[in-house]
Amino acid sequence: MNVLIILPVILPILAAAISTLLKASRTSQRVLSILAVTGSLVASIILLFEVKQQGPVVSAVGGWVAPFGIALVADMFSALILVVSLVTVLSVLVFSFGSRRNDEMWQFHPAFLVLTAGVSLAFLTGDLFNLFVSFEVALVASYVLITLGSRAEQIRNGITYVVINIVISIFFLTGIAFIYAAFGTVNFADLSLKLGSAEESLRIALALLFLVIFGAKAAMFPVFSWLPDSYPVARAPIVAVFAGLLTKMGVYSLIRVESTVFLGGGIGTIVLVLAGFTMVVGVLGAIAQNDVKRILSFHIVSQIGYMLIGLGLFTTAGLAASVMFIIHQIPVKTSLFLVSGAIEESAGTTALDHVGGLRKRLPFLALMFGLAAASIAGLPPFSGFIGKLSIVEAGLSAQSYAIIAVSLIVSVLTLFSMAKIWSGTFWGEFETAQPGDVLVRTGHRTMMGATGMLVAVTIAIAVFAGPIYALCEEAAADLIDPTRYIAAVMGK
Amino acid sequence: MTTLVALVVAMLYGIGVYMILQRSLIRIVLGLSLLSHGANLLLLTSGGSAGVAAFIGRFTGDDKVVDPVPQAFVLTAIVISFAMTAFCLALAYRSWRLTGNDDVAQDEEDVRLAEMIATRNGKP
Amino acid sequence: MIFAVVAVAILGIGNRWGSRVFLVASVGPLAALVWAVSAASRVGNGDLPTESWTWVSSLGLIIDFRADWFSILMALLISVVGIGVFLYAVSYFENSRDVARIASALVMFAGAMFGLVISDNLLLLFVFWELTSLLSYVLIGSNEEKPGARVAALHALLVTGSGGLAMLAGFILIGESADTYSLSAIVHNPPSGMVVNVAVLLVALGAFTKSAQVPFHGWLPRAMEAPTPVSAYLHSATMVKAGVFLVARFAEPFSDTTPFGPVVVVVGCASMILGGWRALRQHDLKLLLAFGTISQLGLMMVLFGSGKEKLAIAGCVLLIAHAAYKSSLFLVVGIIDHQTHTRDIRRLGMLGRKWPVVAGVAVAAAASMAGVPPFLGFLSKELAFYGFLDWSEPSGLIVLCVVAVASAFTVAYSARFVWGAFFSVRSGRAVLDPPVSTPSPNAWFALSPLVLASLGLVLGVLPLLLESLVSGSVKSLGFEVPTIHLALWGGFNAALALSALVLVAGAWMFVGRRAIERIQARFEGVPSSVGVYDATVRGVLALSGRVTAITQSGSLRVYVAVLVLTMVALPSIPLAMNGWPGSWPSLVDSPIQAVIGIIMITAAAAAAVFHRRFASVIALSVVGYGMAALFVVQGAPDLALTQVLVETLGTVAFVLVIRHLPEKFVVAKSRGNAAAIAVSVAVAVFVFWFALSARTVSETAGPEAVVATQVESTESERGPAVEERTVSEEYLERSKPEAHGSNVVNVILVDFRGLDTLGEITVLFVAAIGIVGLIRFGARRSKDRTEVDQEVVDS
Amino acid sequence: MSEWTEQTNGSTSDLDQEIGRPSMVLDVVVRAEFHALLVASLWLLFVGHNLPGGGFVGGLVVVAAFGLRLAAGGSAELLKSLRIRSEVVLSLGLLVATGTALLGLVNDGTLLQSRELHVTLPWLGEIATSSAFFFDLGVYLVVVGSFHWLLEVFSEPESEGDFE
Repeated sequence: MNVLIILPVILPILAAAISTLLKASRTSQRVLSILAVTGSLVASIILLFEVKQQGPVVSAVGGWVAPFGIALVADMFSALILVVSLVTVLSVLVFSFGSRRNDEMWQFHPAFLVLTAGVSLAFLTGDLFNLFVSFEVALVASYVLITLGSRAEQIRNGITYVVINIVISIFFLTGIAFIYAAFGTVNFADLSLKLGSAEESLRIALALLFLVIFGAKAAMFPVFSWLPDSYPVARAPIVAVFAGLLTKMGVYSLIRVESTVFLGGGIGTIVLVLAGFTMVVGVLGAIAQNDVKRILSFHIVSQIGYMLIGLGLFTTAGLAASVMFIIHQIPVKTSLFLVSGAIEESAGTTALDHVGGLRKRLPFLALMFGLAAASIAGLPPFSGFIGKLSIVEAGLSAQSYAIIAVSLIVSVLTLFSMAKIWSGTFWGEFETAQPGDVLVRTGHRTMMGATGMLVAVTIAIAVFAGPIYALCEEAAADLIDPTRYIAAVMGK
Repeated sequence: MTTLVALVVAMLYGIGVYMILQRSLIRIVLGLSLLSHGANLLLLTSGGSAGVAAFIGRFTGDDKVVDPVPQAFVLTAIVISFAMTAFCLALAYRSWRLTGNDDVAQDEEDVRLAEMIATRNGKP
Repeated sequence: MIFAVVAVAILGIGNRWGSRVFLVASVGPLAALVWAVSAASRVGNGDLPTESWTWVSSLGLIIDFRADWFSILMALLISVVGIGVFLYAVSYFENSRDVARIASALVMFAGAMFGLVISDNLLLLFVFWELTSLLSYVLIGSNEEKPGARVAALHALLVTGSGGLAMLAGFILIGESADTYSLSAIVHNPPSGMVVNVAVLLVALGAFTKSAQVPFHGWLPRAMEAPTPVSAYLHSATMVKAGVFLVARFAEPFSDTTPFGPVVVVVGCASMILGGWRALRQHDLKLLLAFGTISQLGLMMVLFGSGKEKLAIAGCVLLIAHAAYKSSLFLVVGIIDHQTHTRDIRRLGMLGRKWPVVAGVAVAAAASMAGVPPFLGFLSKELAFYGFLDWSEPSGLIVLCVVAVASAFTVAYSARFVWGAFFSVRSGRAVLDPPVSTPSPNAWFALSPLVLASLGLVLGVLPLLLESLVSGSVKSLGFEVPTIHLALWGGFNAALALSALVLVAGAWMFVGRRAIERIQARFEGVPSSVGVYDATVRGVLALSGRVTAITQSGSLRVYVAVLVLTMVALPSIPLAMNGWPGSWPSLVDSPIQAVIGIIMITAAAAAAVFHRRFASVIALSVVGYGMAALFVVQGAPDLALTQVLVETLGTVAFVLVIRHLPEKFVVAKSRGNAAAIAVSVAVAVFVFWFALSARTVSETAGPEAVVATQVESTESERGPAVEERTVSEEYLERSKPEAHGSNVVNVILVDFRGLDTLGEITVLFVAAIGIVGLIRFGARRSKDRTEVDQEVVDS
Repeated sequence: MSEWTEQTNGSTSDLDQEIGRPSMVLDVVVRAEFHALLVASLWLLFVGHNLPGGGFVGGLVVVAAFGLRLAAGGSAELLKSLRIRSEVVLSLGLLVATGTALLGLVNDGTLLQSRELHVTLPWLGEIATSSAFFFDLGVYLVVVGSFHWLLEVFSEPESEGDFE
């Protein structure tokens, strides 16, 4: 049943094409988007079960077996992240229906669908050049989405976003050129075999180059500054999906390439140092900000650091922790941005100085924020706690005490800035940026429902953390030792 | 790849980066184009040096056939980089319509914060 | 479980029932009480009730509950005080809005606290531990419109939260060493070693923050912003005892082999003295009690942390006594506050005549606190002195002196509390502000404090009732205890003499309080815990501002420079180790290549230096056509064709856009230009170097040894000469027979690697949509916005 | 081909003057060349599997033809050059390409599986190609649609000011 693996990529593209033809009718566009994303989600869930039963599932596109053709590979790591991502995408889509109509210019749907396709392809591909293409697909869609509406600050910060990402992409291409020059192949599994016999210094140099390339996409220190400047200017549903997916795409690729291809690469210490700086600088940036969206954007950076720890440790427990952390982060971060979107729509702004006392007016929203914020701060018994616990356990058992100490301090600071949002937005004297009371518009329930759904997902992740973590361990085992992956791809 | 091609690639990268480090968006876009050219050339020559084009039946066993795979990569990359260039141009156009120039401005919130820090440090 | 259900039910009932939801809420602690009693009977029969579910087993996170006497003791405190506080809250919150939230948070808190004391898994314990911190945050901040409450809530959360995280690290280190997270297993068979030494200190840190020990105590007085029932429940009777609970559990197994015991005792002593000393000068009744709590918790820390069985007995009795008297005192303050709207003893006084019952309760509770016979407080103090006198080492004597002094402080502030609130005539008359109105509290309001205070009396007179509970508890802490006999009267001995001495000294201090206040005034300048915390927060804020100002310049140029430099710098480290590539490829493939290359470099440089936009664009297109020419030389006709067409269209697009823009670029400022050049040179060198290195390695990795002259041939014969077929060779072979095309590049594009092409046209598709949107729809935006706003108004 | 390129390049350089002021002679020449280019592009599309060409190059040649029309007659002329709306062409192209891909999926469960085809064309005779041709056709349409659309919007006269 290799059909499944392609559906999350091809369905959204197909729907995007039709969606453009249907641009006159918003309703049919909506129905189409929902159908495509739901279809992809169902396919990915079935895929997850298949992977669980029989190990990595491979589809040779066009029937050309790797390394000759492009192989699409779903192993536990990709299948897990794909499912979580698509759930997130679905709720953001629903949220967007309730959001202000201005967001939903007809371009929104095709671009959103293409973004979904690009992200899915990035998770599924087993080929370095195809990964580049999938990044471009997702990124160009994100360029369209971030500037959708053409407001002045969108254009200004959109330029930063676009230019930085293009530069990164060009270096990605450069890296591919170096790899191809040295090894004559771009297939992950094939490369993994060939890199084993490669010269140490070149392997490390390539591993570091790709560390910076994917690290920059993921907003790793010191190449993160573009993110907090550009994300907050996009509208809520858009920045929510960016926050949930785009940087995680970078982290996914980083982990995939550094482990499956470079086999750890001997860059652990550098990764750990960068992870530490990423966490600290990100959270300090968050503390310095005064706007909900900006605070959350800096937290994206900070949390990327946590995900890198597992890669730096490069133990099964460490990678399992990273996978767990990514799985928890995608829905949580997205739901926080959805909350910020709902705040913006109801109170007119997300600047902490201009809102306050919303708990009494929007108790459900406050509850949703509280749950998601507690989760991201790593408070038990929420999903963030499981993620943090797994990282701390992995780090301490690998005797990397320093990075764990840093991560725990950062965790306190995260708590601090989440409390700052809570205290500034939901507590205090009632205040909004617009005259009168909060604005509860027709789409309010849709937005709340979508946010609630996503928060419910995060709680489900916490409740079923046992089985989910077992899957993460399985994913990590395949990352540490890619024999199964290689065998599945190369047909041996 | 020959030394000369490597040199051309390096120059394209260098000049491209230099132009990206300018304020005018049009220059930045020109720089990005140069950088893409450099990457494409590098990618193409990563398959080896010049040879006979890869058309079945047009070469014999003795001919050195050029590696077709990087060519396919580069073709894809050319189209993608065109799309990016065009998008940047549209951004430049919109930026000009909004601000009257094509300079890339600094992020206002960052500038505000930096000023706040500067004044706070200046006081004592 | 019951707690969660009740909490949700309360949220469901909402505010409709007003403060009566607390009656529903008390079902929670009532259930806990029933559980505790039934568990007690089972434990009495030698049976340890346990329950277990797995949550995340590979992380060691297992939901393990286990009841022993000590947990039952704690559970009893939680449930009895809980019921008292909830019943009391019905009156306290009589006229408040929004009580359902507080009620449900309180019930959840009771549940979390209950879970904490019965969990047998360290990680699970941590889960409940942090839950209590979180709920404490919510409850302290329930007066959310007061800035003070928000600050206090955050202070408590951050301090206890950080301590909790240190504790988590400690737990995990212990768990790793012991290979289990089961509390009972660890206590039974404690691990040791350097790591464990650090770990137990981290755990102690967590306990200190939770139990408001010096120097982390600052949050507790601040937390008095919370509604009084909350203070009574969380910040005197239960939550703050979590730290003591943990110390008690860890003391016996770890006090001999690790620095755990001494550290706890020292910190406890410091807290005792400081808390008592500060309590002596408070005017706010709640603050007075809060500092008193710090002092008492310090004493408990010392009693349990010493790891001596007799002191542990005293500790257990003190736990019970303290819960009873401190909660009833808080509830009394709540009554005063509720009725008179002040808690300042400079404005209060003479309430005793008006409210004799309340005054009686206060006197009884305060007497228990001061250690006056026949109250339970006296018994606990007596037991403590008895235990210290048994401590043979000289350090025991020092601790004894500290305890005695602190106890004297306790006597003094107890007296000050009662006198200031109920009997002081002078302050009662010296009314600076309008006199406070004093409506009498109803009977229901006073019931809970009355019951709690009389518990102290009843148990003090009949300590027999506690015997099995206390001896069981001490046993379950790991001590070997023969049967204990608790009796109020232990005969004339040194302990009794000490008690009497302490009472006299305390009374003397109370009488001489003016003199003490003068001494205290001299210590004004000493930094307080609150001051340190505030300074830390300010420091973090300032630091974050500075760091962010550096990293977040908001300038695209800086970001690009950082990005590119990082990209260059990191891989250069291993490349540098390898050195400059040993062998160089041939200079050119053909002379024409050289000509094209030189033209391209010149044109690229020209594009960079031209000031006219148009000229730059034309120069760029020259580079593009040069690319096409190089493609032809390389043997890539498809590419050349595409490149020419794309370059042309690109130039058209450029020209179409720049026709709108000014003719010349704004001349760049010289500042930063040198840096830009340096960055560019670095990139150029890096790319050149890496390209050659990557290529060289591919050759050395091949089967044939590399001789400088063979470099070219190995490279060109990729394919037939190499034994193992490379991927690209396979394309050549399979293109015609299997994919039915002879243009291999095209076959790769549409067939072998069709997915790339699909992605590529998708890029083109979306880019077109986006560009059209940017150019065309921006102009219509303002109109759209008006429409939407109109709709909003309509709906 | 290079001759043509120079022409376009030359005309765009003074595009500002050209737009809205079509010259009669140029118009006739351009129209003639336009159709020649269309035929050429189709030829490139069909032989692409075996000779230089293919969907990209073919599509780009059509676009070059559009560029000529634009240069000759301004944006009004450009709009006339494609009867169907460009976004429709664009979407159809993507549909054809993904559709071909999916057909392979339905056929034998693999995406983008190709099989041999023989196509008979009016002037060019029978051409052996493969089902991948349809994929290439999709590429061709996407290129035509997107580039035409881009030329359209880039050459539009500016709408009145929305300086902020």
